[in-house]
Amino acid sequence: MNVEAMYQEIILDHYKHPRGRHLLDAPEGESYQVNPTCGDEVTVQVRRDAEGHLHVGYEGQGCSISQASASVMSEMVEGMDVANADAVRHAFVEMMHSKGAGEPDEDVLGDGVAFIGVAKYPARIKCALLPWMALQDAQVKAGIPSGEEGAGR
Amino acid sequence: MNVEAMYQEIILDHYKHPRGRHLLDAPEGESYQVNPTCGDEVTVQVRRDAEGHLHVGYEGQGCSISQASASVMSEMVEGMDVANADAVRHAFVEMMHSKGAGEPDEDVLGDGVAFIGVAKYPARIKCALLPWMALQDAQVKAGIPSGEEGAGR
Amino acid sequence: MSNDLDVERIRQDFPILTRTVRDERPLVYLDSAATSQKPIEVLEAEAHFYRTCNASVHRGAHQLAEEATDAYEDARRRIAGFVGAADSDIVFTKNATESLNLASYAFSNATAKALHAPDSVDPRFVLRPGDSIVVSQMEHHANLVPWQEVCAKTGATLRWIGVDDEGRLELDSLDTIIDASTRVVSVVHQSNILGTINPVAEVMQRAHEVGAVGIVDACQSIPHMPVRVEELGADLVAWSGHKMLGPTGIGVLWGSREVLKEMPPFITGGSMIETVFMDHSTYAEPPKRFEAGTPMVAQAVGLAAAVEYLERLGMDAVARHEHDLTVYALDRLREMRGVRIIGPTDAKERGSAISFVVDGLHPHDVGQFLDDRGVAVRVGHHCAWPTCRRFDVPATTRLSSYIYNDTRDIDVAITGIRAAQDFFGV
Amino acid sequence: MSNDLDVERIRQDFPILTRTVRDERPLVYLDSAATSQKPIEVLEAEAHFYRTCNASVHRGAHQLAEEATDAYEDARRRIAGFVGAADSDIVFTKNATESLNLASYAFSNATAKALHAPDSVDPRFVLRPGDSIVVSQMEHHANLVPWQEVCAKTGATLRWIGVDDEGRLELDSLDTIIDASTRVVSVVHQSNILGTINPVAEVMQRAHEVGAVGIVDACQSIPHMPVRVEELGADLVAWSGHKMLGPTGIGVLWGSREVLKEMPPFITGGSMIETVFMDHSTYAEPPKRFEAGTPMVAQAVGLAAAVEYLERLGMDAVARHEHDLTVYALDRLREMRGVRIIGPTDAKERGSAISFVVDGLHPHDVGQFLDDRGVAVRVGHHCAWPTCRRFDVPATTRLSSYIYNDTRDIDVAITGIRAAQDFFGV
Ligand SMILES: Cc1ncc(COP(=O)(O)O)c(C=O)c1O
Ligand SMILES: Cc1ncc(COP(=O)(O)O)c(C=O)c1O
Repeated sequence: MNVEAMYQEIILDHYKHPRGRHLLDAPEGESYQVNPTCGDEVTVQVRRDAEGHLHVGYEGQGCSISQASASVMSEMVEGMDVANADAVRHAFVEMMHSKGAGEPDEDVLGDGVAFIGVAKYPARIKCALLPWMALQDAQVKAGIPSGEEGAGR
Repeated sequence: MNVEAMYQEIILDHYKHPRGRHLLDAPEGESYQVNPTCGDEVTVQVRRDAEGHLHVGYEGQGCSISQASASVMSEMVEGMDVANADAVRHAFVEMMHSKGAGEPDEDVLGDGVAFIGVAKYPARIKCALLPWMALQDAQVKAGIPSGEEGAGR
Repeated sequence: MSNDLDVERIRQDFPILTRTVRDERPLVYLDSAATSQKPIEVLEAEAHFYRTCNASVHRGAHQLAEEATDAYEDARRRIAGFVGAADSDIVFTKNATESLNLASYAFSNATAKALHAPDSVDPRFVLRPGDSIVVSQMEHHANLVPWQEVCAKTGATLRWIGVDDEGRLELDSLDTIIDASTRVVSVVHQSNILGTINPVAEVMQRAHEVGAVGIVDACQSIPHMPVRVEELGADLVAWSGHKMLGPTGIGVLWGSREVLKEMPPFITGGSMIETVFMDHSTYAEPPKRFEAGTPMVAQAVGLAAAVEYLERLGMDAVARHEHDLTVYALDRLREMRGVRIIGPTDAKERGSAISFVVDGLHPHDVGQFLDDRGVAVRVGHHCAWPTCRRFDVPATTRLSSYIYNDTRDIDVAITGIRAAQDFFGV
Repeated sequence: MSNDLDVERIRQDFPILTRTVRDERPLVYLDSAATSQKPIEVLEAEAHFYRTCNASVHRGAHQLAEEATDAYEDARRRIAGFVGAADSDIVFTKNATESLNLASYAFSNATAKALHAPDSVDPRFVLRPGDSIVVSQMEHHANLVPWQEVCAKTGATLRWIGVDDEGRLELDSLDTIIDASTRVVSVVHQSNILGTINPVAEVMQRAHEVGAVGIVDACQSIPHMPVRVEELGADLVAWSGHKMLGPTGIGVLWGSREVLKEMPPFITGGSMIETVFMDHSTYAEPPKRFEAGTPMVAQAVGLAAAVEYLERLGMDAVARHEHDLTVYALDRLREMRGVRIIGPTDAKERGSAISFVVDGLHPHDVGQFLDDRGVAVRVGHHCAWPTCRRFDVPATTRLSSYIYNDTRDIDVAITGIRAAQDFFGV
């Protein structure tokens, strides 16, 4: 595995053309997360609509991995119901802790599977996880139930 | 060199039969010194009489080396003029830092030469020097000139 | 005697034990309560780290930095495992003294900050005149002086649990000494001078009854017996690596998550922060919050190797072996005329550090005779000066054994003590 | 290029430099500003200590303890000699971060004690609201966060000397920033992020004009150039062993005798005391007063071996070698399109740590490409986050060389940067 394999096309594409990058009008919860090692920053906001669907806004600055991950996250969970969004997040976190072994489920993770290579680089795992940690924390702050409140650090 | 050689007869004799062990009536200076490693303690007092002679009192508790050294010190410098007392002290300190090499001058050091073997045991050098450090410090406190004020630590 | 440990086999792992001292006497090392010797594995683990993956941890994005970080965090995990803890509750320090200062500074730092910004700190660490801090009369200076300092900085009062003639804590007074004013209780698990093993869980329970933070100095217990930190009942537990076969320069503070989380930082700087601006900063979560600067990486790796060595022997076997040696040494010493043991005279609830005084002989002189016979023991106040005063002795001589000692070592020591008595005619 | 050092010869002393990383790429280590690699001599010195004379220092009366004490104090003497200091003015710590905290805690501890017993401390360390502490905008967190903490604990105000676009201190403002309210001035000698070498003697002189205590963070200078501590004009100077070929787990604080003598202790416990009673203690003279607990003995011995290694090379030669590499690297970087150096762009009064950013690329992504080519560099804020903000960059990539690097290492790094630019199409 070399570096070019880690930076899959999908990642570069999300990095250069981020999807859904905006802040919400009336967020119910917001979380600012930072990677103290490199200064990557991301703010994630959430709101749940009357039908129980999650709406996500974000902003940030940082490396290709953290910013592409935020874009992928927003694209995937936007409009999902909470249980499904949680499932996606769990799957993503698990993949990132897999050290690059295992077979990520494309049905669950969609473009997220592109990050499997990143899991081989411990220093970058934090980058990829940053927006997802922010999502979880924002949900907690919004009082939107999630399977693992408080485990967000 | 073995331990029996270090504990010369003179040292044991001074330890078992300390000379001049008493406190002065009207000390001009007093110093309490302690060896923080083992708790050896000695208090030395000095006074100078009208003829410029030094009078020394002491008290203490501790190992054979520190207590014998105090006894030898008192016996040697009691009644000496300050310059001579300083010379003895210098010679003693120098001998203790000689690592057991060199030939101590018995004319200057008297019974003090018995401590030459102690100079080979770094942990005991402090014991032997303790009363002499107290003597110097007591002189400083009494305002009795000495060649090396303040170097007493 | 004991078959718990194969001492001959073990000694081969400790090259220093084959050397001679003074006039070609074989070294008899009975000073492990001061610091233990290190097996080759520990030296090799450190050297291996430097030769293969030395780099800055937690900061770099290159392969070396990844490997160094893994080595450091693996070490944390293994050391945590040794005491039954979660790795995130293990803080690395340079020695137990720093660990105990880290704990004590939580109070003085919070108190000082509260003067200017009361809401910036957890009130449980803020002390006021009238508050009390409780230690015991058998503390090592490392668990006494820092609390004296906290009192000087906050106006709190220091109290202590006394020690009886047998060298046991006077627990009858526990409920009066630890009272509603008490904010901290910090006691030693196993005394380094008396050898006493204290029922710390009982003391910690009383501390918690009155809402105090409970701290245990486990410097002399964790190297010598199986200890699961949580069973001590404390909020914080401190110990050193160098007394348990590990390198110099590394210590540990274990803390309950809940207390660590609220503790203000001690040493501050890089790696312990979350964000830094010129005029303010926010801090990382534990354990990082307490590990400022470049850590003792190689030393953590070395300590992990030490822990593996001990695990291979089995801490139960280590404790049994030491117990047998303690029984033997106490018996030999009790047989001697003119020898007084300072500390429990029987081996129940006591470790292998045995202090004694010899009538008519200063400990320094006893030590000299032992040294002459190749026996390395400690003489002095053992950094527990107030304990010496309690027993009205200026100092003691202390034998302390470990996994590489056997009864022959004790015999050589006993012969040396006799020789000193003969020489001084006492 | 330079013939000051025989790099090929030197590299043989560093086993780690022969390893490969990632897909069998030879390791190109350009991260020495984070931590240096260690020559075999250093590992052997440590192992030799453990194998031959490991024991508790300053406390034991047996031969091993004597030898261990000699080894430790010899190390102090040799390290003192390396910076032209008296050995009694050298305090061992675990790292530079502890050294700087030792300095900063002198102020917060004295201030807290003065509340309860004003006469117990030297007033020069007592701070009040209205007092100011001055640092610079290019400090490592280790020389910033501790002073923020002192301010939070004492009510003093933090000020800082700005940094200009070239990465130099704005010295024009020196006389207004350091004024009669200033009680402490603490600045870095050589910036770890910008590479700037600051005229610290000038800053220290201004500090002394207003009666402030002057402190220099020499972490990045002492490893890389000849430094005689007294010539820095400071009262206290801090640095680390691991950045100058020494082991992890050891740092140094040098202090002028006069200031050390009046400084209250920081970490307290055994070995730093004179007498101890249950309710009060008195303290030993420096340096012991500041070395509580079992010290980093093997690490001091290792650092002494590192210092000898550097002395054999000659610090003048080391500095010239690094200067030549810096000139080379700056030239190569300046030639590149889209590369902006953060810090002085010419090699005058600057060290070999070179930070840069690449247009359109995040430093983390640059670092990844370098890593892929075997080049170990640091990416991030380098524990100088406010400095990054000053230059409006989230982070930088930093190349930092040492005695074992040559121009080929720089070339590999440059190729890696180009590859990243190509891959990302910037
Ligand atoms: C300028 C500067 N100051 C302080 C430090 C802190 O040193 P350490 O991490 O060894 O405590 C460093 C290194 O990280 C540094 O480069
Ligand atoms: C009971 C006890 N507490 C604390 C300490 C201090 O440990 P260290 O010197 O490793 O900091 C020691 C050892 O000297 C000890 O025996």
